[in-house]
Amino acid sequence: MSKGDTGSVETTPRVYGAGHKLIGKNYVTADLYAKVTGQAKYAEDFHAEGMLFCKLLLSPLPHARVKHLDVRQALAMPGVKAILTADELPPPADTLTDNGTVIRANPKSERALTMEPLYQGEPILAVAAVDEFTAAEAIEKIRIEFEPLPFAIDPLDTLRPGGPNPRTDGNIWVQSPTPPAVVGAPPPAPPPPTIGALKWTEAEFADAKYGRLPMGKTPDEWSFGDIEAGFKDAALVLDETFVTPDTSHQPLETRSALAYWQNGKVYVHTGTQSTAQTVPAIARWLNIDVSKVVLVSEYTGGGFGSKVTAGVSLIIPALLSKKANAPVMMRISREEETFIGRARPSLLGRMKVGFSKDGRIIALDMFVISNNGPYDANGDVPTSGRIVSLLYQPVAMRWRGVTMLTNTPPRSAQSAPGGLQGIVIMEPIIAKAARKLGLDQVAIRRVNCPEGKAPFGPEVKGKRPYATSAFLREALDRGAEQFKWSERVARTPKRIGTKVRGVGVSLSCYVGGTVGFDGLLVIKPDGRVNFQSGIGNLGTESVIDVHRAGAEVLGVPWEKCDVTWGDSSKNLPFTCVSGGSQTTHAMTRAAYATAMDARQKLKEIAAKKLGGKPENYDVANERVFRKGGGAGMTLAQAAKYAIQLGGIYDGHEVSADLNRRTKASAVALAGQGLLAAAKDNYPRDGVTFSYIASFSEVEVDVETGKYNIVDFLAYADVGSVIHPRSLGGQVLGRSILGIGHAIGQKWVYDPHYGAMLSTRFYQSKPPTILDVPVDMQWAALDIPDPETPVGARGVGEPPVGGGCASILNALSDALGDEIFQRAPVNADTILTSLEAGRPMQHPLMAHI
Amino acid sequence: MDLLEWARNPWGQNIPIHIAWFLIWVAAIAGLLFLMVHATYIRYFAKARAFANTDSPVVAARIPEHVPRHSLTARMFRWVMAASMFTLLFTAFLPKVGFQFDWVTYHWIAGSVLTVSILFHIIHASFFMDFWSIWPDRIDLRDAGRRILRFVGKPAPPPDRFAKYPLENKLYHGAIIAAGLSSIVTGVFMMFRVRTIFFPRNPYLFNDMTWGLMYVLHGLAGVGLISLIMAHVYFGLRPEKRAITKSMISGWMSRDFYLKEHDPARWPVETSAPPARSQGARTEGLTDAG
Amino acid sequence: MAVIRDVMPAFELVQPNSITDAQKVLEQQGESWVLAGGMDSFDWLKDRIKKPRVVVDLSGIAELKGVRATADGIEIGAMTTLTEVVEHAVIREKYKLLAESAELVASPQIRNQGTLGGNVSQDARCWYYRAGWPCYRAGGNICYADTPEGRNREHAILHADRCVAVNPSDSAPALIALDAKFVIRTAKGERVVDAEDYFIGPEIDITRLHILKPGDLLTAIRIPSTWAGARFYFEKVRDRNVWDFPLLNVASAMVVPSGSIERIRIAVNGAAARPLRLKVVEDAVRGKPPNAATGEMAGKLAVMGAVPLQFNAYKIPLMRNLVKRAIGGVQEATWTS
Amino acid sequence: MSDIEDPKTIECPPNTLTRRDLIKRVIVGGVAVSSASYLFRASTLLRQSAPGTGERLLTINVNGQQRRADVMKQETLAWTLRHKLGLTGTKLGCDRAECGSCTVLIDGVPHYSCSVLTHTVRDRKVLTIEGLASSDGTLHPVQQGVIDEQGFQCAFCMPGFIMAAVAFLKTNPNPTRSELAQGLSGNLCRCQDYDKILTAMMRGAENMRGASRV
Repeated sequence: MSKGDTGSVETTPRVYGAGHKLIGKNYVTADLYAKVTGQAKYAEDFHAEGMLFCKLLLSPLPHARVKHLDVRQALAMPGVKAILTADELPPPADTLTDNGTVIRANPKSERALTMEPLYQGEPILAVAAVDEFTAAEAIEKIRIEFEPLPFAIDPLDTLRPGGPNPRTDGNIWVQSPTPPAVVGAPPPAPPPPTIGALKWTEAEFADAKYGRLPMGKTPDEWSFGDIEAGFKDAALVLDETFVTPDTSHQPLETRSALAYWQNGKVYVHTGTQSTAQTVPAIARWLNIDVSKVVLVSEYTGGGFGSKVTAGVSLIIPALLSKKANAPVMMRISREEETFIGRARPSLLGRMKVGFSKDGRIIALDMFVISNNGPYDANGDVPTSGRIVSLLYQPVAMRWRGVTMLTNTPPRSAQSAPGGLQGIVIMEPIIAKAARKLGLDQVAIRRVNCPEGKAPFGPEVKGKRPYATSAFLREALDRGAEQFKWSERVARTPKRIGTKVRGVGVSLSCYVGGTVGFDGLLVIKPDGRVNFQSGIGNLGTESVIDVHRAGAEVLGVPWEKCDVTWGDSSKNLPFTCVSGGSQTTHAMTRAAYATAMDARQKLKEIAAKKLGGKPENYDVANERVFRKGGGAGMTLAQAAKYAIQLGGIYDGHEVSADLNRRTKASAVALAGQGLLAAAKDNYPRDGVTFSYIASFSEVEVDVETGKYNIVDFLAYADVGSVIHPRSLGGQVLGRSILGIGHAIGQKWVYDPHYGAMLSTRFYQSKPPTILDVPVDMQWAALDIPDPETPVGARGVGEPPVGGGCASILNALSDALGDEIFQRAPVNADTILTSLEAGRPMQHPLMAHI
Repeated sequence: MDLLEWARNPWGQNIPIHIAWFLIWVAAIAGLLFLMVHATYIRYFAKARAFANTDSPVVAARIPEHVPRHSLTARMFRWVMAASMFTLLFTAFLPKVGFQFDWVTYHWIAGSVLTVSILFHIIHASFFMDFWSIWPDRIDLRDAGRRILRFVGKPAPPPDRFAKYPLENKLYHGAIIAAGLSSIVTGVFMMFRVRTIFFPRNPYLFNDMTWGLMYVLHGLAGVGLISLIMAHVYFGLRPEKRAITKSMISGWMSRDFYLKEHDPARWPVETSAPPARSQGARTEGLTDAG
Repeated sequence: MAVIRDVMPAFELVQPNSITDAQKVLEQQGESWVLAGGMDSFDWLKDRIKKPRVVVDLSGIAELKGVRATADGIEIGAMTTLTEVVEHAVIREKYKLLAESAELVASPQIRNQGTLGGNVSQDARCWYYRAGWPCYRAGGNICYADTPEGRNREHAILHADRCVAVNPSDSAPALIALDAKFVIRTAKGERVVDAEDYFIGPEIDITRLHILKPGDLLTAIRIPSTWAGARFYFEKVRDRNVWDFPLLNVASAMVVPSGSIERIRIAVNGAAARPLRLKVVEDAVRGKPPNAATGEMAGKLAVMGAVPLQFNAYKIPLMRNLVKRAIGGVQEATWTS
Repeated sequence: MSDIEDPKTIECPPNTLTRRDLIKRVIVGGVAVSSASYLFRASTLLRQSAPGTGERLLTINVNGQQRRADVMKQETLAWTLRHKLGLTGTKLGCDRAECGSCTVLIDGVPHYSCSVLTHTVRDRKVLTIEGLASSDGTLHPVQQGVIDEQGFQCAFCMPGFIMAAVAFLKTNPNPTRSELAQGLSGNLCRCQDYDKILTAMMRGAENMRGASRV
């Protein structure tokens, strides 16, 4: 029962986007009406004549080889049209990058189907039939026998001397060096990684007995500064182990897909986090030319990183459709999604941290290993180190880590990959240090938090990279004020009856943007502006929001603007994927550049028609006109002239630096009006990050171990606000995604059979509406980032770590430091530890 | 109709989990049929049985009035074993036929008692008793042959009298050893699957298939014992066998019965010089209860 | 043969509109499945673990629905939805304990469809059993949860016998505390049993949580007026505040005329394969004041003989504390901010 | 859903479509076609499968219309709505009664349509998201509340939330945020936009009260 509306935080509503017409203002997104009336069509809502349904046969074993397979009985059933097995999959294709580099396909990477399943639930084959009922019956008529192989679901098990290997040839990826560049030739790509075996000694495992993460050899390591000296000078040194959970992304829309072939082209309907970038992915998986792929993805039911370029499983209906010569719908069930859908890797972390007496982190020794699943290595392990080094600005730091393969479902980036884990491993230590040093929790974070062009990570070419900007300290201060931090800290008593309250604060940050993508718009002869958007429509609304920046630059009222999205056949530009919070930053830059290109062309057209130089003209209020009054024309007229003029004005010629996909789209749209297409070439000094200060209060019942989150506030430093409502949705939504990691989300596995037990929501526990306060608070600084023309940074990931860590810190504030060593924290953890007076939960065991 | 019940283990492999319970009835009915057939045969068709009598009166005279047959320890073991065996059978099979009660505890306790008593018996029989007295010897086999020939009406010399135990008795003991030991050995391992005072629960001692077969063997031995014990009780109650049954309580049998059924040469009961063997006259004996 | 855990298999759907018809069908049809609200049944069917040839849907039987006043108390039809139970005026006024427990079941939509009869008759939620593994409860010869490495956070601390699954019902302990009677229609006729006798542990029948035999129907639940308006306490502890089954719950009814407990019934669920009526506790606290001290004593008494598994030791202090609160009460905490 | 023909009006699948037609139908209104192909496949199934046979054609009242469909005995209402009647606004998020995306109103009461057998709603009134706006296109006050506050993100859960809210607000037109949260607690949002959803639904409640006043 949420007590949220008692004792909530009262706030004065902030006004965003001062001095702007559209940027920072609320509006109704163009996709909302369809959503609210149920007309919005997600992949599974499409139907095709004679559509077949397909069902998958999943491996019951965590690692095995198919010994015997007999599908005759299934094929003989009336209504069964085709069966697809792994040997019918096209060979993995190499990737040709835009600069001509060929990236070799990794033969050991994941494929849609396999005869050597590497995790329980991995698809072996698929059956297409007239309906799901028949397809399911057919699956049960298939005789299949497996040869069990050694398996590991716990990264520590496979690291032990003589421990089982999750893959026949080892338990880690080994990357051999990139060959030297040849003059004239395109830059060489690193060869595909191979698999090796990493084992630690019994001696190195000694620590595990005491619940401390053993620290053996790791392939990756970096450092800056002198940590040994730091530890010597430190007033307090803490050495703590913390384990974060494996959590499925669980978007409510599973990765269902409909596919059919027409005129040699494959049409795929599926959810994705990028319309533009999923097309080449599909082409690669099917090993066909990009021009042969049409992707329809108008609406995507959530992604959180699991659908960055959709999922390789979509080739199953595509290939079955070819085989059965009929459209095939693959409805992925929730259980199937739990297996083939993605998940965040658990990180086991051990931190040795040296604090000065004022709380400054002068030395940090970080050690992490991840539970990666059997396929490609995720960036979580290396990223965790870089994020921690930026967010807490240690004077000296060493980072070591290794990504361990296991026989559990494949992982992928999940909102703040590595960031959440790094922050969640680090924050409880800072909270503990503050208590030991007698410092205020906000104060200790103030002295460590990044500011301005804050450096991060190790030196690259003799210099540490740094952020474009950071105003986190201001967010922290304003947040503390709005949350009434000091009042809550001072409030007594902390305990009434069996209830104890605690407050927690956490810093958080993540990458906030990339650069170098394209924008594309057409000013139509009717004066309307059409923005082409290659962004995926997964609910962040950036698919539409970012173009408000373009409209603002062009001085066009939003009512006169249209956005085209969700169908790769509709001539979309080269766009970033909506992952890593890059979209708002990258695509507002592209939109801005494109709008500037349009302005320039408008002025040139005006100069051509009305005389004078382009620079004598200005663009505003749907007109291009002579500065200081006089002759001018409407955008509608300018568009007509553009068509007459042709060439660069209507898209028959486009700038050479555009991506080939953008060029192709421009060519297709040429002649429809004034076509503007531009690449984001704006300079950027530093790497873009966004930041959040998170505050929370919890109320724990020490007799039941049950706790409620009483209040929550996230204060964001994400540059200029583009669309307050969708920003607020992101800030709080991703905060709760993080909170889920604190209050219950997890995987449970049976170690003997290597089988997942938590395949249902009531077992894996995504947060419900009653698990969070009924009125959560958010605010943003709205300080523009100096390194991007629109000033906006991304927001998706930064709130996640803070959401989780602030809850954990509030819990330790209420209960002390001797309760938990891993997340999530539930009644069982709290009660057993309170009984024993020390952390009782098996600290290192995976999937409990 | 499947004699075993199968299941699909978590890895989708088919494994037997136990026998089909209808075999309980099959065993019971088989036992019953045997009794009926045997009783009818004895009552109406059995031929008179003859032994070659070789005793000189001298020998007979040396036989005590009460021929000692079972020592006290042997008898105690025997009845403890009987009690635990019955407990095991009832706790095992009554729930399966609809009488539900908290059976597992009684079952494993009785099982433990049986196991201990059997261990004792093996040691006792091997070192403190005439171990071979319960195993068929050459004469048993020869006489078995002779009896069959006579049964089918072919000419054959009459068989000798029995040693301490009639051949049927020996064969029965063999069957009990087979069924009993298999249920005991499997039963001991099965105790790893339930909570007992002996060892921590660990169902993963063997792989699923081995466990499955173990449960099947336990079940088969169990239902086997149903028929065997039915037959055993039946014989125990038959009039011509009463003397033997009684001796299992009192420990001795009468000289007359001894001399009728047993060959002092093969089962000497007095320590003086071995009796001289001689061929000669014959006496009508009891019907053969084979 | 391969396994798939999706898509309901085909069955014949029979929709009788009287109990008698329902029974006829159940007698005629061999392996038939009785469908109440379906909130438990559909899991079994959609996972294709159970494949009945015939499903008998009771939703059309009017006589199984609604709350009726009886000479002594009320009778609730087994097919009455949990929402109706929660909202019923008389239940709220006199038997609030039941309303409180039903209100904490799953989610609003599930309460709109789930029935009282279904809630007390639902099957165990052990994740091994529900995965379709051949455990004792599924007719096999192993418990996967009680092994050296088995995951058993949500399993039993009391009365385990080979199987360590627990009963997940929230309304069951409330009905036991209210001394409810369960009306069962069998082939032989009608049979009325005490609430606590409706449930059975693995030692008696390891494959069922209740005494219903194939063909039997739970038709109604009668609540005597004996405990009307008594002092009630219900608490459920679960991970998420929606959907989740209880880690443990407790229900008590006390009559405290003059400072000391005159009559009491108390039950917990989630601790064993059946909801446990704590008679020992009842006897121990009778005549004592319902205060913290009595609660402490009661709590300690309640968990005597509890045996924790590797991951569920927390259930011992939890049960101890819940029983303590059910008798001694709990102090409401309110901060001014 | 005026673009959807009643399946019973289609006896067999139109197989004379040009490719362009097909693609158009696939992307826009392919539903009629699909229910046709469904009717076809259902009847073949009727011949082959023993269980689930018997009378399967039934009429259900959905969004005020009498709709006929051929429904297998084990078929859930969600499946019938989505695949037989083309009402795809009702989503399947888990198919196990634990996400709420498939929430529809049966006689005004919210149910998980993934867990209701279609054959059990024969004589009852089913209301889905498609039946909420009035025929002239005016949105239901709750739908309008979502527009006003830009509620929801990916919106896959939205139809379920809205249906639950519409029913709850009838019983409690003027709830606190907590009460409303209780009323909506049977619906899961994985974008975790709960705060904005509540704001939008509170606005919806306000709109409803406003509407009832006039």
